[in-house]
Amino acid sequence: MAMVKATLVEAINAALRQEMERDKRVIVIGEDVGKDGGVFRVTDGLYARFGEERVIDTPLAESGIVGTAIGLAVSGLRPVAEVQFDGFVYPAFDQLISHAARIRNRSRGRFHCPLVLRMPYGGGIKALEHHSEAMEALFVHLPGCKVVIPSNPYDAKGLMVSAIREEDPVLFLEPKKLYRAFKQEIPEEPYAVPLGEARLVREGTDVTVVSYGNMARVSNDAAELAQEQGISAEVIDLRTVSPLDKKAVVDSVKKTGRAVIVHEAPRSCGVGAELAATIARRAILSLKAPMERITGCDIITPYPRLEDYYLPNPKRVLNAIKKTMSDF
Amino acid sequence: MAMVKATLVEAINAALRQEMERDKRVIVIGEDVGKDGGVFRVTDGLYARFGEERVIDTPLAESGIVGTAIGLAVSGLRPVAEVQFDGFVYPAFDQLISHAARIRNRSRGRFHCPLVLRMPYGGGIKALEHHSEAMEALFVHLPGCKVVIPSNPYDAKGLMVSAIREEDPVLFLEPKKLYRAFKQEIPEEPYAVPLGEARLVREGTDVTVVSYGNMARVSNDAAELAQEQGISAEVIDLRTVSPLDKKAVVDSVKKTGRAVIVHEAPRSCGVGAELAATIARRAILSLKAPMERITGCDIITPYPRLEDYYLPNPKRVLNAIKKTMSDF
Amino acid sequence: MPKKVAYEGRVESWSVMDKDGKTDEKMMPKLSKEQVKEMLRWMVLARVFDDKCFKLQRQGRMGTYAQSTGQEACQIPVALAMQEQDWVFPCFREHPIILMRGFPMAQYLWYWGGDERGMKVPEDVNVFPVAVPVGTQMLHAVGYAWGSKLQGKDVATVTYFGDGGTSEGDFHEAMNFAGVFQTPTLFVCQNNQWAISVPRKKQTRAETLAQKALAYGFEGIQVDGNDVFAVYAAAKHALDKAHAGKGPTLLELMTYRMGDHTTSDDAKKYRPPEEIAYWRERDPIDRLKKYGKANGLWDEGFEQKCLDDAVATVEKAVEAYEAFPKPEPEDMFKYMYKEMTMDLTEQMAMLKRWLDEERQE
Amino acid sequence: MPKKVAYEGRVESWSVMDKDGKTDEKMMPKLSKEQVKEMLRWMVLARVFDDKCFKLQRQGRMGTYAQSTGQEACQIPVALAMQEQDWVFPCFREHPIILMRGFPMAQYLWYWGGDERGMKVPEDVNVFPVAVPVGTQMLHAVGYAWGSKLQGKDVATVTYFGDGGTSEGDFHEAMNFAGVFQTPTLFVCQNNQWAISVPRKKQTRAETLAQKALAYGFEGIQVDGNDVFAVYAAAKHALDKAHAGKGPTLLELMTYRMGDHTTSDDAKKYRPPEEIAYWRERDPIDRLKKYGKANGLWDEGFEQKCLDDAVATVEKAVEAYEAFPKPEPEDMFKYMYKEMTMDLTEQMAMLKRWLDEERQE
Ligand SMILES: Cc1ncc(C[n+]2csc(CCOP(=O)(O)OP(=O)(O)O)c2C)c(N)n1
Ligand SMILES: Cc1ncc(C[n+]2csc(CCOP(=O)(O)OP(=O)(O)O)c2C)c(N)n1
Ligand SMILES: [Mg+2]
Ligand SMILES: [Mg+2]
Repeated sequence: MAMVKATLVEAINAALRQEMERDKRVIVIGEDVGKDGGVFRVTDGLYARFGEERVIDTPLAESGIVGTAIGLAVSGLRPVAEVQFDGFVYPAFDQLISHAARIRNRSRGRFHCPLVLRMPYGGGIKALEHHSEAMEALFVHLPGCKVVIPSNPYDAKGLMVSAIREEDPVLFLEPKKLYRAFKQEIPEEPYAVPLGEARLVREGTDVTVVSYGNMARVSNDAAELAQEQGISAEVIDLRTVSPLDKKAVVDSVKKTGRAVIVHEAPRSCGVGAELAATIARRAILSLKAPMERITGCDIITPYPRLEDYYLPNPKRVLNAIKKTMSDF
Repeated sequence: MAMVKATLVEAINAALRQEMERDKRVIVIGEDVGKDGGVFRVTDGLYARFGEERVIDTPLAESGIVGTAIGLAVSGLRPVAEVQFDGFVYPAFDQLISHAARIRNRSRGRFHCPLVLRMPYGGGIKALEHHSEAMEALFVHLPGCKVVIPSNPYDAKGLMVSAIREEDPVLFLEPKKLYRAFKQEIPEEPYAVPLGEARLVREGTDVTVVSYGNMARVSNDAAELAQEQGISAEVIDLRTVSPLDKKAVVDSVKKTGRAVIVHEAPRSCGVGAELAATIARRAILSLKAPMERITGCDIITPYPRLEDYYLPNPKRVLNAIKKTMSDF
Repeated sequence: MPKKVAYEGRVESWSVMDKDGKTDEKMMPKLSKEQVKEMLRWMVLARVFDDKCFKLQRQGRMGTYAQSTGQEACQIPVALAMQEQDWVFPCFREHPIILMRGFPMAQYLWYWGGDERGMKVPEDVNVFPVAVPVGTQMLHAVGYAWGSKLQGKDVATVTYFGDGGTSEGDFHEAMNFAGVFQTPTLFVCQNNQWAISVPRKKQTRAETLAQKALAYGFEGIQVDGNDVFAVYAAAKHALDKAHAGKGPTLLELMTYRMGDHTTSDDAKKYRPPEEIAYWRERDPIDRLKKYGKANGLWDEGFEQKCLDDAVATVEKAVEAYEAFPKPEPEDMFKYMYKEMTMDLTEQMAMLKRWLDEERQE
Repeated sequence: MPKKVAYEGRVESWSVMDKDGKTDEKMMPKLSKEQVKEMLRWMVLARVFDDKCFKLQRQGRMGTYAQSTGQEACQIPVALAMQEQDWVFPCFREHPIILMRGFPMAQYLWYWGGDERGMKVPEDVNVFPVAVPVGTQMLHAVGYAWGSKLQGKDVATVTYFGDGGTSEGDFHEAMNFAGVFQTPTLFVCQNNQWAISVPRKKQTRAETLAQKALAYGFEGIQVDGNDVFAVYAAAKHALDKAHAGKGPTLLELMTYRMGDHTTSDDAKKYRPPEEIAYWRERDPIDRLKKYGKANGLWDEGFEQKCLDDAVATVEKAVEAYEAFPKPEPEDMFKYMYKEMTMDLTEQMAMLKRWLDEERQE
């Protein structure tokens, strides 16, 4: 299989292009996705390649984008819609929750909504207010959508291919911080990474670190630091937070007996809470120490000057790892 | 102090009326809150008493209601706005999350938003789709609002008084099932029940049952059944889910060593997850058995015919209580 | 260079038949005798259905229900004007058009009886599920029309909403997308003068609702919504445009909600009786009956037969509705995704255990 | 009974000064010589400020910034037309009016430098914080105006948004509430022809944006937005109405975004150079300069002084901006609620521990 080096942006772009070539029902809509190629250039070149009937700039209206995308999907197309930044998904919340997520159930399977909603996700790029949010828990809590958050180009491409081929709505959250952070060898051809399966980033025996998105990288960096200190950390990258691969997490914690959960979203009722509750239910007898949650605080994502304080970093995760090493 | 018997509807109505009498900045806005007195009659009589300048029917637009209420609040009024049903808060989500919840922080205290957003909440009344939701976790996860869910007339009145006197936005979720379920003796005069303090409904020694809203009543019923079987359950009614009175919960679990958490909202990333994670962190050494979460499932709230299967009931809670009694 | 006129817009008001059933021949749309009779049959059926549902609710045999009585002429002629491949995206008061588009009546009752299977729309019925959140369905209609256009299919969509529905942000976004992408969409606003207790004039300061179309660069027409002929003419005009690739149209149908908002409402709290009396004189079925009789289309025997047939149809549907077996709890899980997730499988098993335990005790 | 006209609406287009600075005397608003000079001074200051911010961003001394160059005449005359007690509810491109309303320049820079303290608006400055989510701020302006009216205060609100902003549902809801409650609100749409890469004609099918006001039953006017006199006249007209209790007005100011969307954008990807050249000839500052010179209001010395003063003011502000101490991490917690909750207190302590640990290593 031919391999190419690609950034996360390029990987997603390739997935979009190849799926659009494979399946002419796939179309791209959103603000500035056309000639401009999206504000992060994720849809770059698609307008030139597929024309204005398949790569469509919409008016500036997120509820309109998602609401019409539902109609587009039901009419037989497979829209890949973009919300320009994570912080602007809220106007579309009602259409997502009340309709996209419910049409299959409401019609007992008669209608369904194969919609991919992409959006740049998370912090770390020192952006303006509302441009650094992490709101995945909302869509884990209210059911009916799947939620993907890749941490590297390989997964990103394969997950995007799967997302487009899904028969149900998928929120595809793209960590901004990773868009161009590094390149990775990925297959040139299309390939699918299944939704709902965590990836074992690194095997370890002492403690399990569970994370996703940019925080999966932060966690891995922390694991490396821990290694230097003689602690063997197993790192799990969830890749999709809905469905959650609880089995992978529970099995790992049963093995290591310790757990650190890392995400950048606010703490209360976050994905970390669900994971901790799940571990406490299913692996409590294996636990050798209290679990640690390293997350965003329950505050408004700060502006650039304070952002570094807010976002979890490898040192913070390392300290949590070390904390779990002092057993009960 | 003179006492009156009141339903939950009457208790909230009295709080609104008395606060409007006390403070002429308090106004009521929403769909059908005027002559009609609200679809559940919670604002009954206020239009006649205070006139159309203080009890105002708005156009049918939830984002408009919350968005203008923010402006009203900043201009010096204290709006109590109504969203007609829990399921219709989503169109207002952006205004709540991006503005009401942030104005104080965004302006470093220069502006703030003393807004109460009331809405009929939860299931159990066999209503149409979207009329039986439980979405409190969204507002626990994304910070900046306080979230109140009373379980009885006494608390409802006192919490509403506090909510109106708060300087920050409060979501006031009124369990529909309890609106007219029973009457309770409450003081005729205004009184405040502080936000953020759980109520000990019933002392017990074997297991802690934590809940709120209608589920606090279900939990108490379960505790009574448990009593018959010789199990002494302590029941905690959180009353506000943001802020969460974690101390009350943790202290109780430290005492009983067992925990059952009950809510009607979906399970994943719900308030129950946060509580379980908190207990697992702070009281793990006291735990004698795995915690149980009795919650809604991660599905769309079913229509009336299936609703009874969905909603937690005393038997279900009792079974969970019994399960926690088989120790590790 | 001084003040110039940058834009001028206007809205027409259409009516064909007066309250006594007299028509304006110049305005009268082409309709066969059989078509007119068909309209009467369906309007009577819709009325009988509505009465029955109201009673079922009152008897505790059905859940909350939103009556359509008085608004039949806003719907039946539109169904008649639609092509077979066209779709309806309803709100929640569109029983007449939903039934006329072929939705099985008994199944439709399941929905109002609180059973999701009621909205498992049959494959050959081009109707989207009832939308409860006000204002949200129009975007789906626009998206569907847009998608059909992109796929080169000749499909128009018709979406319904009330006067209140025009205040929601989604109405605005739907109208705007329809204008920009020139989707073949007919927006039907049933202006029944009330949104629960809020009167039309408090809903918006605009003199007409039809003029809202001007904000999106397309045509809006105000129509007598209790006049089957005017509604038919306007719908035909709009749908012909849509099928000819000439984009969307907004119709404001002036009508009246004769009943309460729903069976949970008590309109006496906020509505003057004179107003109801005024509109009762303009009942759309009565007007069509007068027209039919005056024009020798039918006699009282025909009217009676319409009624008898309707009663029989509705009674049969109610029987089938009530004979339908209860849904299974598993259904709550099975349609969340194409395939059940591991979590849902576990939760379904958990629920089954709970139910078993509950049954045991 | 046939087709009647149910509604007719129109939108005027106002302009006073042509691109060479020649004015139409009949349309010319009353302005003292000093007021005209004040406008020039502020416009030059705004332009210098804008250039400087652009450079600061490019030098890594500031964050993402949205330039206002070319749109000064949409803002400065409006500030002049406002009464002292009136409020501005801006979007994110309103530096000129925000500064002219008295916002301290150095503090305003903190905001764009990524520091929340930048939006701790001084008590005596009637400006609401910058709103980043497009379309959301108009509702606050309407609510504030409504609240002032209910409290019997004579306050009008002015809210800014772009051509793109008119597509959001919140625009619709804000306009509708303003119409229904007749709030003293001036809606200022800066139609700068682009919403990032989306041209005005793809944003809506409406011929003008001003006509959107017709949907809400109030006045909309299209105005040459690069003409200080036309903008002043229209704003004065609208604000007089507002203060007289005659409700809201929408102004569509025809202008052009001369720069990129923000410092993160590259407009060359989507905009033809001819278009920029066309608008450069209509630069609002140049036009006012021509007018001033032709009418003996000032000479080149005055213009130079405006520029020199502006440069000095901006440099001083930048110095203060850069001298400002870093914010404390505690600030992230302290303003979530009036009083910190127990959870936040704990989380703040936790964060402090983390930071201590991080510093140690
Ligand atoms: C988003 C939303 N808000 C509130 C409601 C509650 N509600 C149901 S119908 C209705 C009034 C609708 O009025 P209108 O659009 O005129 O339709 P009509 O009922 O008159 O047919 C309201 C407020 C809802 N269903 N959805
Ligand atoms: C709700 C929302 N969606 C998307 C964005 C990203 N965004 C910022 S500005 C902008 C274009 C705004 O265009 P317009 O309203 O014409 O204002 P202009 O930038 O031209 O001044 C977009 C899409 C946003 N800030 N908010
Ligand atoms: Mg209505
Ligand atoms: Mg613009």
